[in-house]
Amino acid sequence: MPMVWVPSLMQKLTDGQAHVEVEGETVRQVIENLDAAFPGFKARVCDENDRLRHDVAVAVDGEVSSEGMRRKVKPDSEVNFLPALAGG
Amino acid sequence: MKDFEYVAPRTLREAVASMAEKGDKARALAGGTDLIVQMRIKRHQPDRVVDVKFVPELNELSYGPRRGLVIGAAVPCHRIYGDSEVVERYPGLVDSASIIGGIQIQGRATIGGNLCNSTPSADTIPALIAYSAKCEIVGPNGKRTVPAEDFCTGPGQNVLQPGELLVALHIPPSRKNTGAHYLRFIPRNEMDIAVVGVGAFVELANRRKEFKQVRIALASVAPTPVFARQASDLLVGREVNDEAIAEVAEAAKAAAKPISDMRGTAEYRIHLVGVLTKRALNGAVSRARGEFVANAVQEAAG
Amino acid sequence: MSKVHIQTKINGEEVEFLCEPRQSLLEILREGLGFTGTKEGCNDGNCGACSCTVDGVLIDSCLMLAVEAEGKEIATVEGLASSEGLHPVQQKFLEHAALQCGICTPGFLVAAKALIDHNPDPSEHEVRHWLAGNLCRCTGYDKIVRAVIDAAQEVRASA
Amino acid sequence: MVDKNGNYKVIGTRPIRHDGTEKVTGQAIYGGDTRFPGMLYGHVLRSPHAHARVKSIDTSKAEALEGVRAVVTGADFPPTTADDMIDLGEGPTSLKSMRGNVLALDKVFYKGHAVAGVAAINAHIADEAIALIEVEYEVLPPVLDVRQAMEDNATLLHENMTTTAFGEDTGKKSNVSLHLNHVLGDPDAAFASAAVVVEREFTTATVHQGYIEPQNATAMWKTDGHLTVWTSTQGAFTTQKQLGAVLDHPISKTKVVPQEIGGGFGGKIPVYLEPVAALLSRKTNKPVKLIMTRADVFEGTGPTPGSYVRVKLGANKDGKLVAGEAYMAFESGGYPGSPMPCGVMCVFGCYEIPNGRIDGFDVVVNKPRSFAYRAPCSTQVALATETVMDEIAEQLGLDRLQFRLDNIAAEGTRRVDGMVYPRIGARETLEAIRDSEHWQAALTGDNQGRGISIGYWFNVGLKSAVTASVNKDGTVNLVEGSTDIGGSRTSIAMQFAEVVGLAAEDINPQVGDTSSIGYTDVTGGSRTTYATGWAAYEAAHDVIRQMRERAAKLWECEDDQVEFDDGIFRHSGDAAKKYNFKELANELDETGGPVVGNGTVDPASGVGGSFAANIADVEVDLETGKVGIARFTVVQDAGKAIHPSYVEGQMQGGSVQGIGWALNEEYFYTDDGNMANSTFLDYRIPTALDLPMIEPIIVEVPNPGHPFGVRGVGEANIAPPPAAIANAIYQAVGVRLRELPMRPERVVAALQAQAAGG
Repeated sequence: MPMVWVPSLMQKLTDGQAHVEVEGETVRQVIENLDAAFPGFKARVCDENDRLRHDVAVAVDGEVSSEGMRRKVKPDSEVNFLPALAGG
Repeated sequence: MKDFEYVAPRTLREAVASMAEKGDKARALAGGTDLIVQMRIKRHQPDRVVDVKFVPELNELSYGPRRGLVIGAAVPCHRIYGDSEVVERYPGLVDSASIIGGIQIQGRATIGGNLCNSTPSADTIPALIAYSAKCEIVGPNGKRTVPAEDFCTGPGQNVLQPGELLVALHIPPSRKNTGAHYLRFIPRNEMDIAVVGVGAFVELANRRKEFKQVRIALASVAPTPVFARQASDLLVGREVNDEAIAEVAEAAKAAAKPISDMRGTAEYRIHLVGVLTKRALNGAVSRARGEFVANAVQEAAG
Repeated sequence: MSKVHIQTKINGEEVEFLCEPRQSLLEILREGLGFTGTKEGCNDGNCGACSCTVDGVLIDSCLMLAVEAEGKEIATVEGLASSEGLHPVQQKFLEHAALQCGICTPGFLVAAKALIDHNPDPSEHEVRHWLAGNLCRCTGYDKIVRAVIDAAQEVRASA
Repeated sequence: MVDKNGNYKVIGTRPIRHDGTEKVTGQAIYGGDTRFPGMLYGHVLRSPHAHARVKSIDTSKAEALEGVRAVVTGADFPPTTADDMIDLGEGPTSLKSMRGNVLALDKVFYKGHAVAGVAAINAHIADEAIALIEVEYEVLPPVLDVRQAMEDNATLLHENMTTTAFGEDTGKKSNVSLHLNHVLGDPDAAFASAAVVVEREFTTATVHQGYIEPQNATAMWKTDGHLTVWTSTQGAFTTQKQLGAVLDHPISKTKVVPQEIGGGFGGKIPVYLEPVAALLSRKTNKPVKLIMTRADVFEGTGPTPGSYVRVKLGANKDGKLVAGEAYMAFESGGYPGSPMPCGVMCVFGCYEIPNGRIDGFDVVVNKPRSFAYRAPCSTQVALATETVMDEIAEQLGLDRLQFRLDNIAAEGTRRVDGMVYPRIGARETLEAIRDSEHWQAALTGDNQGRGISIGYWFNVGLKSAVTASVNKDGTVNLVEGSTDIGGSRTSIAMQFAEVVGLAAEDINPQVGDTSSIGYTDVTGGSRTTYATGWAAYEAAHDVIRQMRERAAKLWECEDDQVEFDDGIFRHSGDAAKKYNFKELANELDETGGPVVGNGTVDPASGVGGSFAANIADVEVDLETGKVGIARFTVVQDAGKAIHPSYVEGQMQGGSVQGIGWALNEEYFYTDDGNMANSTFLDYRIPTALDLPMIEPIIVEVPNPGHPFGVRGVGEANIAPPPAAIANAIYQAVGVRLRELPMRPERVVAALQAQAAGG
């Protein structure tokens, strides 16, 4: 199962767990399943249009892509929720 | 920039008349490196700009063993440090003329303009004071002469009355056993305004082991450049040694009444007066003894 | 105020123009005459991007009134190359990759040529001293200094 | 492409850049050089106050001035009701903030905040006109320091702003807009177990990108609603998006033509003048050009944030780091949105730190809205981490370089923010320092000292497009969407040339405008040579595929019987049949006409970060406190250097920006919030005379996420210099400076304190 690293500021939702295993073949499924297990999770990372919040990025196996919610997740993947970043 | 009338008189008489006609609404233009910036930021908004570069008296740069050095007020810095006689006889003046702005600024900026702009940080003024320069001023009422140390009266203010022009600077003939040095402190190595500047002139006696005459002048430590007369006089008759110089460096600090601003705190500036007075005196002494002390141009040449 | 008629020479060609007294040489070059190779970086004489020579003397054209150009010979970056090709300073800037964004480059080239005209064999320190009035934010100056030293050598070799 | 010996033919060579001749002859057209018949000139009125409510604006006297054609204010924007967000390609921002930053809406948040724009028949009249605009302000107390702004009783800039903590609105009204926190492992327990713990505080001043070309924009709003804007920008498409959002104007009717650009370094991503020029053009039906003064640039455009950073590191007696903790607060300026999250990412980015905690705060203050500046926020945090690393090494009696090597991040290292590194070149970068002649060489004078440091930056990825048209003579016209600030069109063309087997000179690269090339993100984030170069690689393969089809037609064979290798198309069954690229190009007319190849990419970020390290030798004047740079080496991992001269140029230029930041550059504020030094005279960027040669050493650890192994080199190089210089000053004279800039009077004060303390 993919392993999700829970941001420290969201660990209140996961009873203090820093990482949790959750089913899912896409980021969207992972988030839906997380929200089922930990209600309120999705509202913290997604906006009302069911997209990732503007200030949140998702890294799958260390890569942040523009595919957002549709990004594929493998059974041994690691998923990180991060602040969105910019460069100069 | 407010619109203005531009005139370029060919004689001193015309120039003075043109200035006098507009009174304080006229500004003289020499190199323009200060005036044009100040008009742009609306610090000066003259109705008439009188370009004085075509007036022969303001373009003179000559030396005579009796009358000394005459520097027309519109002579740009590059002519001063490009003149081998000035470089040889007045190295302390060259120190200052070769560090105003960069090469581009030195192509236009003048010592006369530096004086008339009358900022406390002006690099050439301490050198002029140290060399006992006199300012020749001509106005509607004729000619008068003012010592360099009395020319500035406040930040951006000086003794020139409406209609008056600074025509030239007169520096006494160079003498044996004398030397001068101007030094400033800036955070970069060029293109800066002096945090503190110190000019020192010395005349040595008694086989160059004793101070006979000393003139120390300071920049950026008061509303005007300062002639540190008391500190200077302390050295007269003293033997040239580190102890005497250190003592005078301390005394020069007392002449400094700086403000704190983005270029330095008052405390730091006073500290620098001590450091630079010592260094400027040492440089002046070395030159008085015929030793070579490089100016900025010579330093670049290695 | 009414405009003033000025006759001057720019890069060897006779040029006449009308200007207001408050217009700088830089403004007339760029907006009046279309010599946009001369750049404006600060408009107060602290960056050197507007460097030109007037009667052979290196100046900042932002700090000279256009009316002062009467009877003068102005040289800008546009006059550096000839029908025979680039001037050695231009060629060496290219070979040494001495420009990145290129906005300061015209000023550096004009200043560097003035240096070599004045001092055909400048040391590294002399180059740095002469060019201190030209700011570059991209290169750190290393490749510019090398290019100027190399160009001076080229000029000497072909003299 | 790579030959049997692993060598490239074009990549790694140093051809003359394609745009070189026009840039050394003055022919290149930069934004400010734009001219049209009948063009009007504009100027912007700016707030004299750091913090004030705008009660009223009366433009009537300005409009009445002879020669004035139009005046615009924030009231000319479409109504801003919702707090919509817009993504500029480098992170999202609020629409109301964006409009308000272009022309103030109801408050001004910094001295220099734009309030109104004027168009007139010449720039002098526009300048006179802005003085005639009457603005009534209710002046409010300014908040100028990040820690002051964070206090509970601080004056609030935005009365309704609350702190968001990773998606959770805390509901607390504050000048803190965003709080980030990361925890890895158990830092408290790890610190308790450490043999040495060092914790230090650091502050850095606001500094500016300092590009020499001021912001500019020329706009023509035609009567049919089509708007064209010519400007110097790091991203034409980003400008197009912002214009569309700010003006509520369709992107399909908004064309942005990127002119040559005179430096950006992150500062020419946001729009300032473009919307104002557009509004003025709409009102006048004429082209309108606006150019900032240098003071406008300093006071009205986004510098990089000032900061307060506290770093604590703990190590065991064997010299292994066991824990790290960082607290950082960045000044975002008048509106929220500093690059603080990047500081959070970078602070411990160079090391393997098994237990850590990082807190980051984005804080509004009455200074210009901050934006990116070269490796945003990485420099501030590198100063902290690299100084503390030096102190720990000293306390443990370890060699400072070996201590760093013993803890260096590598493939598999998990950062405190949770991310795991792929193959990186941090170790190789430090090893190049160790093996350099400079590191072995002795110091050359009294009061000299040598410092080292290392810094990190990532590759942002993002979207790029390239189109390649093959000419009959076998040359190729390449249109790419990345504006070229430092020779990138050549490094992009070289990657294309490598694939197709042509010389760099056979490619004619041009920067496209928003109507001539596919969407391309900004030139920033160390992405241009990396991502747009990759798009060129893809376009080259598309060209090759089509060219093979043409060869197959000529040889009347199947496509797959045509092989392409080392620049030659060959018939797999007939050794006599072969074309080089140019020969085949000459046959295009008879085989179906033009060949146009396309390449687009949208690589993931997180792969291909770059590390840069320095050796700095300084010489300290004990009396004046002035610090001179005696010798300076920069090492950086370029992955694969496409054009080594321009890689070196990035390394040297970034180093010198870092040196300026370290020693002299700062926004110097008066108590009422005025920037006292808004000129190049008093905002002291380094001159040629302030520097030695900057010695570059390129390390190449290929990026697994790029076809040629390229890592972006534009940014990481600015991070290490302040720390290297601070460490060198300590080695020279025994004092630690923890405040930037390390200007001479601070050095003197530290030396005096040292003397007083014995």
